[in-house]
Formats: sequence, C-alpha cells, structure tokens
Amino acid sequence: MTEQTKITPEIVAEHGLTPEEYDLILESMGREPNLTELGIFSVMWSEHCSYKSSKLHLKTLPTEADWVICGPGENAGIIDIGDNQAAIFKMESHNHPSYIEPYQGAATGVGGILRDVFTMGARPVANMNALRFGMPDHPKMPHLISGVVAGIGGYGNCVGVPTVGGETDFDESYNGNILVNAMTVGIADSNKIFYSAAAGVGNPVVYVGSKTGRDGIHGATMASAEFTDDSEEKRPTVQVGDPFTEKLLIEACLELMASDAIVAIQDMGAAGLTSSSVEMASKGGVGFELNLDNVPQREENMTPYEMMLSESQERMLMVLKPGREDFAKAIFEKWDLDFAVIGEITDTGNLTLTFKGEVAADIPVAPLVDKSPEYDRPWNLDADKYEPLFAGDVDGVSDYNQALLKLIGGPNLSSRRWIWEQYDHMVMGDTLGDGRPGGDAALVRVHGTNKALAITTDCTPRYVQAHPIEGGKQAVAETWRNITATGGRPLAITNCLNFGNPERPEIMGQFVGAIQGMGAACKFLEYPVISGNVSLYNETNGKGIKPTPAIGGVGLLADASKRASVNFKREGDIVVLVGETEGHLGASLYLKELFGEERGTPAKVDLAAEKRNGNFVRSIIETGDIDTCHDISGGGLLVTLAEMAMASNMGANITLDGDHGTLFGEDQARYVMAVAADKLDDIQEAAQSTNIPFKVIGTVGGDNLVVTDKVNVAVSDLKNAHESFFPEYFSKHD
Amino acid sequence: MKARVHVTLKAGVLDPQGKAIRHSLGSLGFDGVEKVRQGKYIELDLAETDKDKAMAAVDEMCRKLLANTVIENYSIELD
Amino acid sequence: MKARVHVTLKAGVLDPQGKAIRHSLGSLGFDGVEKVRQGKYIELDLAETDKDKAMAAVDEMCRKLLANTVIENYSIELD
Amino acid sequence: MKSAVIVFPASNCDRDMAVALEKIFGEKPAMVWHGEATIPDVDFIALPGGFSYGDYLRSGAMAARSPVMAEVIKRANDGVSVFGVCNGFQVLTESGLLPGALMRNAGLKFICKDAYLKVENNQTRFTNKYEAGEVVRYPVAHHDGNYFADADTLKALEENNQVVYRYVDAEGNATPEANINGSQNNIAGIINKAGNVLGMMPHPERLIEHDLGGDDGRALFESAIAALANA
Ligand SMILES: Nc1ncnc2c1ncn2[C@@H]1O[C@H](COP(=O)(O)OP(=O)(O)O)[C@@H](O)[C@H]1O
Ligand SMILES: [Mg+2]
Repeated sequence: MTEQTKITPEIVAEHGLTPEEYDLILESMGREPNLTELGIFSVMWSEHCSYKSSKLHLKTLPTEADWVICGPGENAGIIDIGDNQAAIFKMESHNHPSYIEPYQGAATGVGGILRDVFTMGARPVANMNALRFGMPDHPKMPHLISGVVAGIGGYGNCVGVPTVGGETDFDESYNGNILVNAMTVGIADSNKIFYSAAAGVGNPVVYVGSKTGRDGIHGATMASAEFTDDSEEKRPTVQVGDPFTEKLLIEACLELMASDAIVAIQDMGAAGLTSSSVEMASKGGVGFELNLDNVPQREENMTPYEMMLSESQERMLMVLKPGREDFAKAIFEKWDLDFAVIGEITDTGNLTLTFKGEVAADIPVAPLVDKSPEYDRPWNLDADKYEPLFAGDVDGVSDYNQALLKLIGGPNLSSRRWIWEQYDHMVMGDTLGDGRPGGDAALVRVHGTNKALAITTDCTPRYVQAHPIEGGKQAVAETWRNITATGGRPLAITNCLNFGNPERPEIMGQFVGAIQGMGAACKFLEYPVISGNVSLYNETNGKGIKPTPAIGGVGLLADASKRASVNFKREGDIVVLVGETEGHLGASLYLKELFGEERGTPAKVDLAAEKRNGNFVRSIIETGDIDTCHDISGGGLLVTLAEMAMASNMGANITLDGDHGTLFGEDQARYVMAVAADKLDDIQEAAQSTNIPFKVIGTVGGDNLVVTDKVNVAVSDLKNAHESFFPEYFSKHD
Repeated sequence: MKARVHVTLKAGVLDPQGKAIRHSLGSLGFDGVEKVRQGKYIELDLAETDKDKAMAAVDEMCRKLLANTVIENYSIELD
Repeated sequence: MKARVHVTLKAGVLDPQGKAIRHSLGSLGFDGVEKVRQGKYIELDLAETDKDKAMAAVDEMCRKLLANTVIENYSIELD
Repeated sequence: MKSAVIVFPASNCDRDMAVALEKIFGEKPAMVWHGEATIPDVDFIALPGGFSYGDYLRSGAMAARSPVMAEVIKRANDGVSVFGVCNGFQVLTESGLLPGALMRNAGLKFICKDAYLKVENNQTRFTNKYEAGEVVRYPVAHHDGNYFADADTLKALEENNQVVYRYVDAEGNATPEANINGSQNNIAGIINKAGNVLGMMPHPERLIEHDLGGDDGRALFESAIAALANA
C-alpha cells in the first residue's frame, strides 16, 4: 500500500469508517482523500477522539461552578484551590492495551494521563488507579493483575509521582476485558496555566520528547495492508513506556513554562501527531503546515501515514513565540530530549503536510473536528425500575462472625496492601501519614502550605447494572462522601466512562442512565464534571462489562491539621452512626459474596440527605472536634466498623438492634464517627438542631469487635482474614 | 544439559534501556556507537538429556514465562 | 560492525531473578530445571570497521559501564 | 550547616531531601546538576533517591559515571560527609565509594512501606543522636535494595562496625522475615572505613514530621550537625 493507493470501500471499512462517514469526508475535502488523509480522518472520527456516540449525552453534565477555571474540552480540567493555586486533573482508560500487554499497557496509561496534566502547566502531585479484574480464578488473571500493578508502579515510581490510591474490583464481567483507569492530579499557579489553542500566523510549531516510531499504529489497518518489503519491520507494535524520558519531559516542560516562550502546548496522546496538531489548530482557528522530514524518527523509511498515526509515547507539540526557538532548544537539550521545529502556523485553516518536497496531505481542519459524526444511538432504559430488597427478602446467615470474615477476606473487600506497597505512595513528601492508601480519600498536602487535596476514585458497577441512574448518582455521591469523611470540601470530579458496545440499545441505555444520575448528583452537590474520558466497546463475545462509570473526585482541606481518618484513636471514644439505616440489601456485596446472587435494586440515593449529613460531618471535622470518621459503603455498617477496628488495632463494643439488613445493608449517606466522650453532648446537640440522624452505637476499646450478641471477633482475626487474600492468591499463582 | 536463551525485543519495539545506554556511552566519550539494544540472556541447567525433548521443553518455557511474545523474540541454543 | 556482549553474574553472586524464574518454572510444572541464571545481552552497532579497535573499544565500554565487575563477568563477540 | 544535593536525570527524591535538609540544617542546600564539574564548599553532600537514568542497565550505574561524581569522590576522600539514600546508595556502590552491590529485591517486586531498622552503630557522624541498638522506623521504596558483597567484604564490614543499619522486626530481631529485600546479613545501610560516607536503602528524609507518619528520621540529620559542631 502506498500513499497513491486508490481508496476502495474495503480500505474505508478497514479504517473503521462507514460509507456514510466516507461520503462526509468526500464532501469536506471536495475530492478523494489520499491514504494519509483518510488515516487522519479515521482517527479523528474514531469513537476515541470524536466521542460520536457519547457527545450528545455528555453535553448534559454540569460543568460549572465559581471555582472551576477550566471545564471539559482541554487536556484536563482545572479548579481554583485558593492562594493563586489551581488543581488540574483528569482520568483516562487504557483497557485494551492492558489486556494485550498488562505491564506496558498500564504503564503507558499512567504516562498518558500524566502528560495531559503537565501539558497544562501543572506539576503532577498524585496518581490514582481504578482497576477492574475478572474472577480471581480465571486463568489469565494472575498474569493480568501482577502485570498491571507492576506497570502502574513501574511508571509512576520512576517519574516520582506518588500513587496514592485507587480502587480494585473483581467481577466475572471483566474476565475478557479488564479495566485500567488512571488519574493524575497536578498543581499549578492559577496565572501560569497553558492551553492548547494555537495562535500567531508564522509562529513555529515544535516537537519535543521522544522520537517517533511505528508504535501502536492502527492495528486493523496495518494488518490488512499489503506490504511489499520488510513487512516484519512495519508490523504495528505495542507501545512501550519510557518513564525515564517522561520524567525528563516533565522537568523540561515545567522549566520552559516558567518563561513566556510558549503560546500553546498539547501532549501527543491517542492518534499522536494527528490529534495534537488538529486540536491545536482547530481551537485556535488557524492552519498548520508541517514538514514531516523534520519529525524526529526512530525507524527508517517511515511514511507520512505512519508518522501521523503513530502513538509513540513521551512526545509533546508546542507553538512558540517567534524567536524563542533557541532558548527553548537549550532547555530540551539540557534534558537530553529531542527538539525539532517541524512547521509553522498558517492562515489557510488547513492541516498541510509536506514530505520529501511534496504535499502529503492537505485537509481543512474545521471539518476534521466539527463535522465529525455525532450519533443519537437508540437506547433502552427502565428508569422506574425499583425492586428494593430488605432483610426479609434474603436468606439469613447463621453465623455473622463467619459472614464478616468472608466479606472482608474476599476479593472485593480484602486489603489492597499487596497492590499499594508496589507503588511509591510517599515520594514528594506530602502524602499525609493517615492519608496513605487505605483511607477514604488520599490526602496530599499542597507543597509548602497547610492545605491538602483529598482525592478518591469510586464506582459500584453492581449498582449501575441494577439501576443505571441510581448507580450513576451513587458513584458521584460516594466520592463526595469519601472526601467529606476526611474533612475535605468536595470540589469537582473527573470520570472515566467504561461501557460495552453503544450500538446495542441496552448498553446505550446504561450509558444514558448513568449520565443522568451523575448529572443529577453533580448538580445537586455543586460538584461539577471538569474532565473525563469515555471508553466504549468493552466487550468480549458479545457480552459487555458491567457498566463502570468510574468517578475521580477532588476536594480541599483548607487546614490539613483538621482532618479525620478511619482508625480509632483512643479507647473510650464514643462510636456514632450518622444517617438513616433501612437495611437495603438489593445489589449488595453481602448478597453477591455470601449467596452468589445479584438481584434487586440498590438503595436510592437521597441527594438531600447526602448533602445534609455530609455537610454536618465535615463541619464537625473542621472544628477539630473529631479526628475519626469513615463512610459506609460496600458491605455496610459491620464492614465499616471492622475496617475502623483493623486500621487501629482496637476493638469496639457496639449495641445495635436489627438484623442482617442493619449490619450489611448498603444504605447511602451514612458515616461512622468516633467522638471523645467529653465532646459528645455538643456534637449530638448540633446534630439534633439540624435534624441529622445521629445515633450513639457503642464505645471504642478491647481487642474484639463486638456487636450485641451477634458478632464477636478478635481484631487480630479480622486482620488475618483481611490481609491474606492477595498474598495467598499470589503464593498460589506465581 | 545446558540451555542458553536469548530474549530480545522485536524489531520496531522501543528499547528505552538501549537508548539510555547509547546516550551514556556517548557522554563517556565513546563515539561511533550507532545503536544499542538490550535483551536478556538466561542459562538453564536441565536434567533432561534428550536434545529434542529439551528443546521442546525450553521452547514452552519461553512462550509461557521467559519471553513476553507480544514484544519479544527468543532463541534457544542447547549444549 | 556489530558487537554482542553477554554480561553474567559471577559465580557465587546470588541471582534473585534466576532463582525466581526457577521457582516459577517449577510452579508451572516444568520439572528438572536445576539451575537458572539470568544475565544481560547487549547488541551494539559500531561505526568502527577494524576488529581489533572495535574489540578494544567494547572491552573498555564493558569495564566502564556495561558490566559491574564487582559482581559481573562479560564476554564480547564481534561480527 | 552547608549542604548540597546532587541531581541526576530522573532523581526524584531530590526535593524531598532538600526539604529535609533545609528544615533540619536551617539552610537551603545547593542543588547541583550531575553535569557540573564542581560542588560548592559544603559540609554535607546528599545523593538522593529516585530512578537516575530510569534504573536502566543497573540502578545507579549511569549516574555513577556522571561528571559530578569525580568531584563527589574527591570530596569524600577529603573527608566531607557524603550521604546516599536509595538510588544514592546504589550510585555510591557503583562508583566504588562503598563496597558491594544492590541487586533486585529477592521478591522481585518494588516495595514501599515502613521498615524497622536497628541502629547497629551509633558512633558515626550520621547516627550519634540515636541510642546504640535503637530500633527506628523509616520508609523504604525501592526495587533494587538487595545488598550483596563477597564473603571477605562482608566479614570486613561486620568486623569494622561498618554495618550501620539492619532490617529487623519491631522487637529488634534481624529475622529472615524482617529482611524485606533479601539483603545479606539483613544489611540496610553501611558506612565506609573512614566513617564519612554512608549509604542506605531506607529513607530517613521521608520521616521527619509527625504529619507524614513519624519523625524517626530527624536524628540522622541532627547527628550530622552535632558531629560537625564537635569536629
Ligand atoms: N465523560 C466525560 N465527561 C466530561 N468530559 C469529558 C468526558 N470524556 C471526555 N471529556 C473531555 O473531552 C476532552 C477530550 O478527551 P480525550 O480525548 O480523552 O483527551 P485526550 O485527547 O487528551 O486524550 C477532554 O477535555 C475531556 O476532559
Ligand atoms: Mg490530551
């Protein structure tokens, strides 16, 4: 196949374009595209870059608040955190690459999301990872789990950004399609933020970072192309991450950003040089002329098609102010990185590529972005579905001790220590001691201040599956609650929407419902969406994954000395339950892990209660009157108490009426706090005066967790069960 | 019987280590090093004495563990 | 000219990777693997065309960077 | 106290080290880029943790051949305190300032957690503020911390009291279980014969304030101040 190849319907199809989409291309071009041009259209109009199935619905999400500096549309979203400082963050998926090559797939996922954040001028300060694996006994899982975790650590540890938290689920629906979602949070000065809109006709376009190879070039296309010679050489390859180069790139970019030399900058993510140049040109309403001979190349005889579609990692594209090339070049050379002026801004409105003295492509930029197809795909959603389950609808267990041990020792609630001990979660010296992995939200101090960011990722796919709207709401609410439980004020979220095939109405229905729920929660909680990512077609053999809209939430503690963590601090503290307990067992973990059942709908999220209860809890933490708090989520109240006991090696004596619904129900908007005895009256009064459900349930102390006559387990036994899942699993499978 | 296995990156796969070594050799003053690729070299002592059986076994070891065939090639010598 | 360098651990130096590979091969059901040692294999493309000069240069590269002679041996082949 | 932190490409605990030095020494350290041929006149040179050159080839190997290292070696020979943590320790062994080598962790995995250490020698300029045999808790965060030296070297290290820190359990016993990375003799940190070059895998600079989880690491830097005052 050569650049002169005649475009046939087969080639169009191989590029994942429909005949109708190809007609649109003909119309935009006013002529037949050549192969390079077709390749450029195909990646720009891919689901990944164009959001053609999701755009319509994403638009409905609330994206604004007084503290939002930049919402969706840039490389990452930005919020104001006071004192002329901004937090910049985003989450992104790397699901398919991680299934093919778990180490490199996960590693390059981390690298990609880091670039989205530092390209805006932020120093990355924290990484998070949201992982979903198949059933532990699936033969591929040991390899996938250990590879993904090693890859995330391998990249994050080397670049020196702490990986401070995340989530890990196991469910059959991910057997053939694991999910690897990575999030980065960075901090910048509010007046030193960099955007991607190119400007200034004649300004130089500069390529920095690693050289371009044939990495990750659109597999389907390449595999079916007819190669004349050295086809072995040209085969598309898995992208390999180079965190060493990334670290240099971070430092070099931040050094250059301290000057005024940059007009615009954008990382080369998916579809590398194509999407970065097209997006920069489109945002600025200008044209780009690139001379591909000047692109630093790692391999010989690369074609324009390959250069434009390559997904080589650790590269950035910048527009500089005229005359600042030498200044910038000196910085990149100091850091041993490639630096090349590869073109300039034009007023043509076209992306014009020259190669070996000829025009290799000449495409009007606007249609690449604006004319990309947008679909209103049919969807099915039963919004009224409501099948709650309570204690009487579920068989009881005879032994609550065993039930608790099974839950906290099972794959979904066991300690993730085996994972996070492979991540440097302390480098940069601002991970607050009690905010190290294991708490509700990670707490990362804003360097040199007394403020801290609270960061969490959450989603309960069981709920989204059972009721997409409530599930979408719940995912947002849970991040909000997790931040609140540390004393943080939740500010904004990013998301990574992982779903199956959107061409199937029931999957599209899940998507639409989840967005509705998310939107409602974000709006009510004044907790806007400022960035995100969509990953569709997560399917194997026609079976989709559980809908997984992973939410990454960020909040702020104005004074980090007033914070709470999950461990009990003192014997004798009074244990208090905040929030209403009805005993919802629908779609609960209890039902799944103890009975192997997934039925019913989850507890509805009462956003008003969520807000009321959370604001109350936070207000108490902010006074410094309590330092122990944990929200209630998967596994219910008993699991929450057990987690608090295990974190502190202290037991508690709890008195509770009620049944397994009370102990294991997953009602929302609830927290457990431990309150010093002499503070109890004041706090209780505050709760009563604002109508917050507030109940004293026991006292901290002893070596056992005791709940009336139902539960009595030694904390050490709890810990053994909790800590042994991963080590035992890998001692069997390494 | 002894098996020697070489595991190398497939052509076209980025080799960050090789790249860094080349750079470092350059700063140490070694000119004219045009390319560096780093791979693994693994020696196995086998109880097996039959050459064909040993070859088959090591080949399987390579595919299952020693090499990551998504990005690496391997070759086996016996003696 | 191409140089192939093997860097292997000296006898007596413990080899955590080799040991772990041997263990993993065992759990994968490969019996009779008595010992595993892992080393590095480095390929260098050199501008030099004179064999002796190339050998001298690569030897120096090994001593200065490619091998840690406290724990490693190296060998060089040219072609 | 005047100090310097050497910065290699992809050092990543350089800032952490600088923050700790400034907090405890009361003066900002000079940050010295690996390409420099000179180091300002200081009493304490720190080689920070990180992944210099991505840990490619061997951890610390390429950094040890950086131009600045010739000067570090010279200063070390002049008796200046040189302190290498984690990757800095690897650079010290690769450059020959300390004996032995740091190999891949026995478990092959990167490990980040708090480790208990016993201060085996509190008669050094880096540990005089600790009690003899004191058990302290410092974080570790490394992939290649498995200390190896040949039998003669090990024997000499032990006989000369050059083993400064050992991995132990909470009670201070150097058990195999406490030996998190498989190091010979549970070695976590060693000093040179002259007593002015200390290398260790654990990170005292990460534990110098209560908010970060403890302050066991402070006394190391305070020891250096005391030693200088008494010199
Ligand atoms: N689910 C979503 N919610 C909100 N914004 C989204 C969502 N998905 C994508 N976006 C926004 O769309 C833009 C493009 O996203 P993406 O293609 O993932 O970025 P990149 O090109 O940097 O990889 C980003 O600004 C992103 O924040
Ligand atoms: Mg981007």
